[in-house]
Amino acid sequence: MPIDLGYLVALPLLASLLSLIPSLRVYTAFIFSLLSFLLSLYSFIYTLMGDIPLYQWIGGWVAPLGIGFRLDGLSGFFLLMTGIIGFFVALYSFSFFKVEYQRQGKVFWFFFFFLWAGLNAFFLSEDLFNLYVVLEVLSLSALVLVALPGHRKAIKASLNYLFLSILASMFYLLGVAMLYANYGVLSMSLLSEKLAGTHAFTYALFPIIVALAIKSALLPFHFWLPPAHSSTVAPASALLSSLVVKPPAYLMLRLWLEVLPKDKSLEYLSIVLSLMGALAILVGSYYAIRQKTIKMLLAYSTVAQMGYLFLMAPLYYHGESFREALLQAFALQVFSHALAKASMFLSSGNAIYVARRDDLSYMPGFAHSHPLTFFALFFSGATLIGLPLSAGFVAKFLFLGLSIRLGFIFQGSIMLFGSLLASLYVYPIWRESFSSHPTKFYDNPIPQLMELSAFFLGFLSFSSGIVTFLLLQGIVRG
Amino acid sequence: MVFEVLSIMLMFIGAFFLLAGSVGLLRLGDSYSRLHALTKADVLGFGFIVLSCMLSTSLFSNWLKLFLIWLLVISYSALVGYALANRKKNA
Amino acid sequence: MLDFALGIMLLSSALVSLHSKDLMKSGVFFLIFGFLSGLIWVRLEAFDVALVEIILGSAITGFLIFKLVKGSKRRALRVSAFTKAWAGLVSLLFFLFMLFYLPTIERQDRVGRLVYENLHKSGVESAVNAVLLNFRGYDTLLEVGVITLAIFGLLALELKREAYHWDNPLLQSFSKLLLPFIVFFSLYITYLGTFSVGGAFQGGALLAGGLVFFALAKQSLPLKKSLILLFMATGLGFFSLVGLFYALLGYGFLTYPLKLSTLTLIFIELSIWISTAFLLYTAYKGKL
Amino acid sequence: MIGFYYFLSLILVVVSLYYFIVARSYVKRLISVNILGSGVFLFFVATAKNTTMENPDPVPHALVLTGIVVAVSATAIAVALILYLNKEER
Repeated sequence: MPIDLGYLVALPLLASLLSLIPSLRVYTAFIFSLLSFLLSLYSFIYTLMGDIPLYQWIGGWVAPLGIGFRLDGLSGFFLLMTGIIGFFVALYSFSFFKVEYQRQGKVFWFFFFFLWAGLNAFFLSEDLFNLYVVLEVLSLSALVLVALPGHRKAIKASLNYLFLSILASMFYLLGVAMLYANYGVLSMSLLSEKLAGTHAFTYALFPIIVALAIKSALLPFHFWLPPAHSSTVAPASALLSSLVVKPPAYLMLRLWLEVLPKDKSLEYLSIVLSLMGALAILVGSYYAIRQKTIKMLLAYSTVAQMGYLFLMAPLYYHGESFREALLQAFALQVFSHALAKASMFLSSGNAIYVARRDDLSYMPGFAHSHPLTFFALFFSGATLIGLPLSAGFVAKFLFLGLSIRLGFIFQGSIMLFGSLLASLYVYPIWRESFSSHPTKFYDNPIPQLMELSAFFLGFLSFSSGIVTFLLLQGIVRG
Repeated sequence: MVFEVLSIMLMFIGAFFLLAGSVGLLRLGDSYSRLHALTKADVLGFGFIVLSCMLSTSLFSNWLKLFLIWLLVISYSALVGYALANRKKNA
Repeated sequence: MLDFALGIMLLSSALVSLHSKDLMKSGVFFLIFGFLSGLIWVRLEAFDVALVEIILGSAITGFLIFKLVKGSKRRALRVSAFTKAWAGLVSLLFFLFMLFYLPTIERQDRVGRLVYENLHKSGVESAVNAVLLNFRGYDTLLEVGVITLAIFGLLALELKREAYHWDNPLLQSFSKLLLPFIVFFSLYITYLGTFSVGGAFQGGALLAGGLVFFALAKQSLPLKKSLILLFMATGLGFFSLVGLFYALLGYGFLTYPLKLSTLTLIFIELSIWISTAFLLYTAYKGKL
Repeated sequence: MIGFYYFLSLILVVVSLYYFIVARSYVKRLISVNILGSGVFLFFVATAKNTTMENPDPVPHALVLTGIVVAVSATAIAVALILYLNKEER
C-alpha cells in the first residue's frame, strides 16, 4: 500500500521545529530520527514489492502545472542510505553532544533534521526548479553545520563554501531558466519527451553541469571541501562528507540516463568529465596521502572517491544497453562510500575525543584500548579500498566489468590505480591505531553509544557486500 | 474635459519643480543647500503630480489614497532631511 | 525607448557598484540597482515581483550589506593579475557562448496557458499567487523552509555585535506614529494577494521594513523572546502541519479540496506573513 | 523589446561573474552574487513576457519570487559570517 511520500519531507521539517523547544529536544531527536529511518526503510521495501516508478503529483496538479514526487528503484535505494546514515549519526550525536560541544548540541538537531528533510526531498523530487530550492536547503544547512564550532577556521571555510554554493545555485538556475525558455516544461519526465531530436538543450546543459560539478567538489572546484569538512564537529562532517556531496552526482546521472538524448556535444562533455574525474582521483589521493591530520585526510579522500562517479561518465553515455548494471554499480559505489566515510569520520571523532589531538601521529593505539573503534576503522577502510566481500569491492567489480565490456580500458585502469592509492592513504590510519607500542596509551573510555554507532556503520558498509543482490533488487525492477 | 487639461498642466508644473530640484542638487556646492533643494523642490513637485493624479481619477478611494501618499511623502522627506543634516553635523 | 533608458541606467549602476573601490559607494549604487530592477519588473508587467524586489531584493538586502560596509577591510582577499586574466577570459567565453544561445529561444506560451485555464480551481484569483501557493505550493513550503533555516542559522552563530541604530527623539516618535499604519497596510497587502498584486511575502517584507524602522530608533518590541521565536517558526510549522493534515485526511500532501482551498490559502498566507516579517526583523537585529 | 532584456540579463550575468572572481573584499563578492541573481531573474521574467498571450506567464514570476527570497536568506547568512570574521580580526 503506497504511503504518501509527503511524510518523508514534512516529518523531518516538523522534527527540526520541535527540536527548538529545549524540554522536548532529546525526545523529538530520538523519536523522529527513528520514525524517519522507518519511513525510508518502508519506502525502500515498497520499491522491492510495489509497482514502481510511483508518481505522486502534489496538490493533484499533473506534470507541467504541478510538482511531482517520483519513487523508483534508485531513489528508494538512496532514501535507505540517507535513513541508515541519519539514524546512526543521530545515535552518535546523542552521547557526543553530552560529552563535548554542549552549546552547539542545542542547535545541532535543528540543522540535522533540516538536512535530512532536504536529502529526502532531493531524492524524491522530479521537478528541476524544485531541485534548485532543495539544493539551496542542503547547502545552507550544511553551511551552518560547518560554521557550528564557531572558531575562525570554521567560519572562513563556511564563508568560502557559501559563496561557491550560491554561485553554483545561480548557474543551475540559469540552466533551468534556459531549458524553460526553450521547452516550456520544468518536470524531468516531460522534458525527456520534448528533448528528443533537438539541440538547444546542449546550451542549457553547460551551466547545469558546471553547477553540479561545483556542488560535488569535482576537481577544479574542490578547494572548498577539505577545509569545510575537516573544521567542523565529527557528526556534522560525517553527514557532510557522506551525504551532502552525493545528490549533485545523483542528479547528473539521472539527467544523463533518463532525460538527455544522445548528442555529439554530450559525448565530448562525458570525455571532459571523465578526465576531470580521473584527475580528481589522482590529485585527491595524492593530497590525502600527504595529510598529517585524520580529518583533512578523510576530506581529501572524499574528493578522490567522488572522482569515481564522474570517471564513469562515458559509460553512462554509451552504456544505453547496460542501463540496469550501470545504475547498480553507481548506486553501490555511492552507498559504500557514504557508509564507510560516515563511520570513518565518527571513529575519527572518537579518536579526537580520546587523544584530544587531531594529527595522525598521535593516534592512540586503538587495537589495544578501544577494539570496537578500531574494527570500525578497519571495516570502513576496507570498503574504501574495495577489498573483497565489501560493497566497495562489488561496486568496483561491476564498474570494471562494464568498462571492459564497453571498451573503456582507461577508465578501468584509473579505477584500479585509484584503489591502490586509496590503500596508501588508509594504511597510515591502521598502522597508527594498530601500533604495538603507541606513543601514549589512552585508556579513558569512549561513551558506549559513540563507539557502537561508528562500528555498526562500518560493519554495515562491509557486510552489505554480501547482500547486494537483495539491496539492488529495487533498481533491477525499474 | 477641463479636468484632463488641468491635470496635464499640473503634471508639467510638477515635472518642472522636480527638474529644478535635481538641477539644484547638482549645481549647489554646499551639502546643506543641496539638502534644501532636494527636500523642498522635490516635495513641491511631487505635490503637484499627486494633485494632477487626483484630478484624473473619479473614484473617491483613489483620491483618498493619493492624499495619504502625499502626507507620507511630506513627513518622511522632512525626517530624512533632518536626519541627513543631523548626521552631517556630528560626523 | 523607455526600456533602453532603464536598461542603460541599470547597467551603469551595476558597473559602478561592482567597480568602485569605496564600499559605501558600491553599497549605495547597489540600492539604486535594486530600485531600478524593480522598475524594470514593472515595465515587464511583473508587478508582484516588482513589489518583492524593491522591498526584499534591494531595501532589506541593501540594509544587510550596509551593516558590513563600516566594519570590513577593503583588501581582505589577494587577487593576482593572473586571476584577473583568466576571469576575463572565462566571462568573455561565457558571453560568446550565451550569445549563440539567445536566438534559439522562440515565442511560445509555456505553462502559463494551463495556469489561466485552471485558475478557477485554485481558490485564488491572482495568477501568480495561485501558482505560488496552490499549483507549486511545495516550492513555497521549501522556500519558507530556506528563509527559516537561514535566520535560525544566523542566530545559531550567536553574533554578539550590536545592530546599527540611531536614537533620535524625532525618529522615535515618527516610527511610533507610523508603525500601526504599516502593520495595517501590510495586512491589507497580504489579503489583497488573493485578488490582485500582493501576497504573503510582499506583506511580510513590508512589515519587516516597518519593524526595522521601529527598531532603528533603538526601541525594542514589547514582545517576549519566546513569542518572537514562535512567530518566526509559524510560517514553516503551520504550512507543513496543514500539508500533513490534508495528507492524513486522505486528500494527499498539500492537496486542498476545492471548497476549503480559499480559507486554507488565506491562513497559510497569514502564517507566512507573520513569520517572514519577524524573520527579517531578527536578521536585522542579528540576535533575538 | 524582449530581445533587449535577454541581452541585458546576459550582460549582467557576465559582468557580475567577472567581478565575483576578481572581488577584493567579501562585501564586493556578495554584491556581485546578488547582481548575478538579478541577471538570472531578469532572464526568467523576460521569458515570462515572451508569450503569445496578452498577460504574461505567471509561472516564472512565482519562480523569481521564490528565487529572490532564497537569495535574501543566503545574503543574510553571508552577512552574519562576514561580520563574525570582521569582529574576530579586531
